[in-house]
Amino acid sequence: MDSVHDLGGKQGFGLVRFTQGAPVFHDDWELRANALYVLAVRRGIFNMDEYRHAIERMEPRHYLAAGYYERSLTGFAALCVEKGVVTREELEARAGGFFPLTLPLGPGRTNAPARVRFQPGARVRVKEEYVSGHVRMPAYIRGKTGVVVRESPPYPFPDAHAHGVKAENEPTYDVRFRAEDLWPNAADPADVHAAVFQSYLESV
Amino acid sequence: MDSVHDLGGKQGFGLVRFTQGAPVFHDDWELRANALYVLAVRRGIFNMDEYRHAIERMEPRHYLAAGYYERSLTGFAALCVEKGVVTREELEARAGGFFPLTLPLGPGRTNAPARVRFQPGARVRVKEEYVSGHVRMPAYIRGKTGVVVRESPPYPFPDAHAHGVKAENEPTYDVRFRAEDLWPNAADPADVHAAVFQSYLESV
Amino acid sequence: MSERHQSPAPVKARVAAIEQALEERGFPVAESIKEFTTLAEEKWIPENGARVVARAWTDQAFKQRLLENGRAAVAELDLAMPVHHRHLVVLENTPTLHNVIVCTQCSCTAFSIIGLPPDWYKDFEYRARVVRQSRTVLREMGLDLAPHIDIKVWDTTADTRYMVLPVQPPHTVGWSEQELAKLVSKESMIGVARL
Amino acid sequence: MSERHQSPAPVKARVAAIEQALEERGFPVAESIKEFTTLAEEKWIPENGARVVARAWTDQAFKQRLLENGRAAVAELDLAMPVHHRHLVVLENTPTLHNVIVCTQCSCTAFSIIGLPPDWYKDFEYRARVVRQSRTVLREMGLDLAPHIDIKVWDTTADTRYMVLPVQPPHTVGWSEQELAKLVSKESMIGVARL
Repeated sequence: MDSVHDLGGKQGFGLVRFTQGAPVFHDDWELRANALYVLAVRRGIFNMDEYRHAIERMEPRHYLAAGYYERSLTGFAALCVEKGVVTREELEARAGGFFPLTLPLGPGRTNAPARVRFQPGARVRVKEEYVSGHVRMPAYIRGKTGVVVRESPPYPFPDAHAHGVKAENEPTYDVRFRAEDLWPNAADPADVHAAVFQSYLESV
Repeated sequence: MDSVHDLGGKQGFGLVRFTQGAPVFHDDWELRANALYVLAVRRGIFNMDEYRHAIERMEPRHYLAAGYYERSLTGFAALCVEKGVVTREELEARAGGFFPLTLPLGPGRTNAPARVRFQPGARVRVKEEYVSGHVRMPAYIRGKTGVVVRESPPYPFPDAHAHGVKAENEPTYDVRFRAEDLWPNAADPADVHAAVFQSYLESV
Repeated sequence: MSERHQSPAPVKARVAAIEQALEERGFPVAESIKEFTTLAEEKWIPENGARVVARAWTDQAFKQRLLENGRAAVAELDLAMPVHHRHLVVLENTPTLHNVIVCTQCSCTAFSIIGLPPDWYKDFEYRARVVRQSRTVLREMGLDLAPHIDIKVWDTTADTRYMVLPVQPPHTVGWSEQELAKLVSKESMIGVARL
Repeated sequence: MSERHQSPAPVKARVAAIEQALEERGFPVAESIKEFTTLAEEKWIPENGARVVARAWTDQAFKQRLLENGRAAVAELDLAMPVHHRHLVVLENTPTLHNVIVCTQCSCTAFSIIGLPPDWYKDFEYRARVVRQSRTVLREMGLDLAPHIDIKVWDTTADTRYMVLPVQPPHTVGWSEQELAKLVSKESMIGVARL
């Protein structure tokens, strides 16, 4: 979905607040929230694609206001409610107030019916597709052309897997783009590599 | 700039909180903030393009967290500081705390050197341009093809006018796009009309 | 992360701070607020646009002039627009066409004609969604357009301004201009309602 | 507008709420938190990746295996990756090439090898900017790359994981694997530092 989570190449952000040896957690609740979602994944309550998409479905203002672990907590709690493990009412009663969750899940889609096997060196285009559900194609490569570097082991197709739709495994390709093609005259020259699912690609 | 302000077509937002006869202002400070920026524009402290761009330069988290009038206040105050009318220190001393302003102004650009005069009915493409400064081309029409409906009176080129760069007046074209072309398979069918500056357009 | 951000001073304190700073430098702050209040409450009101619509419904020649050059036509009714609004495009609804206005990048409107924009018009939901999901959003807002009615969305991406000319309700044919003007809401001139 | 939004319950109260709800349904919450704490603090640590790097610096054959199949090679050092990380791609820096890792859509990393991601890696600034302004962002972060060094940015858009293999500092040639491993920081394996 074309939402605020898809940050690659977005402008208006300031300096990275970088420190050497920066902490992973700032508070005990962050570690606990992380542990809880890991528990839920292990128990098979949801898979990683459902989890990522649940975070993407957060209300955009909340997504941007929340830190990483609050986003994790929100996606995790939303899925627990959607999967019938708990109710929102119970969570809000226990929390003593509003427990923001996410916008509802929409329909997913299956792997592309016809997919091309690419060889290293092949020029490929990322299809000009607008996917309203989960998609792992960052918007900055949509419609752009790159070169296949190698093929990775197959993964479940996330656009299906995040939506409870039957997901076939398919390869991802390491595709090399030029930053100057992605953002002409408005990027530092560099190679940008993305792992692109086969369903997102077409031959040039 | 490709920042969060450019909302057209973004997904993840919920229902419009619509009421009949909805208020324009919810509090006296909103009206006062609006009056102050109007005063500043009248006094020539800044122009409307500088004002719009100042709001776009707000830190993205602040932009999304703030309501309309807080965004207006922030852009207006940032320009008053940048133009040397007041200092941030004075504002913070008077406000008794942090007064968030905006990211610094970057370079602008001039009108396109070669521009085409289009006639109604002409098919035109919005150039695939990535403009890091102010631009009034919403990202959803970038690279897209539409049909010229009519020519409007000339306006100062905003990409220059917002940056203190010499801005020639140029026509804007009422360009008709199909929502199905802008977001294939992921939009309600409709005509979408935008007013597009001549510098942003090329012949098909 | 948000916890590493500083909390701003209350917004009222920030407004007061810049008010005082400008006042101290000799800007006519109090007068400007008073003047703006009058404009906002008494001048930039949807009753202006309603008069325009009622005139267009009852005077074919005016309607033609309005559709050709909105800015000049509204001046006939002593209605002014700010200098930077150089063009007013009037969008005529028909039984098979519906127009709706938005400003996706900020919240521009022909405020001196149709009134200052209501809160929802300035909200992210409306700005983000109505260009891409026009029929769905209008339905959610209470306007369920029949499938044979086409939609045109107008994004205010320059200083050209728009207003929608609604379809006159058939039962009001023959009413006076004054009576007709009372029917016309701000919502109908933005295009999120039909009359 | 924000003033029309409800304020959430404090985040700690929300974490406690779902903890209690799961506990009451028989989920092993306390054990899971304890186990995760051990993993986070003792197992998923950059010392793992540092051992991999030191081995690669001192053992050409291992380095070749590592570059060919990272997941299999790190297993030789008894390092495991989660099942869904099906591929570890090791990115070799050279005197004229610098690699840097990001996840623009969430914050994926090879956390069992290079350690859990630090705060700035998960922040919007890094996610948004490093793909588009790589050299500028690295310079702001203290890594001012000479113009002859090319940059490759790796966006973690699938469950393939990446780690950077830094250039061995010339003065450390001949050091023991243990000594070398102490040089290797998490930052250097993400690619925001050179050693």
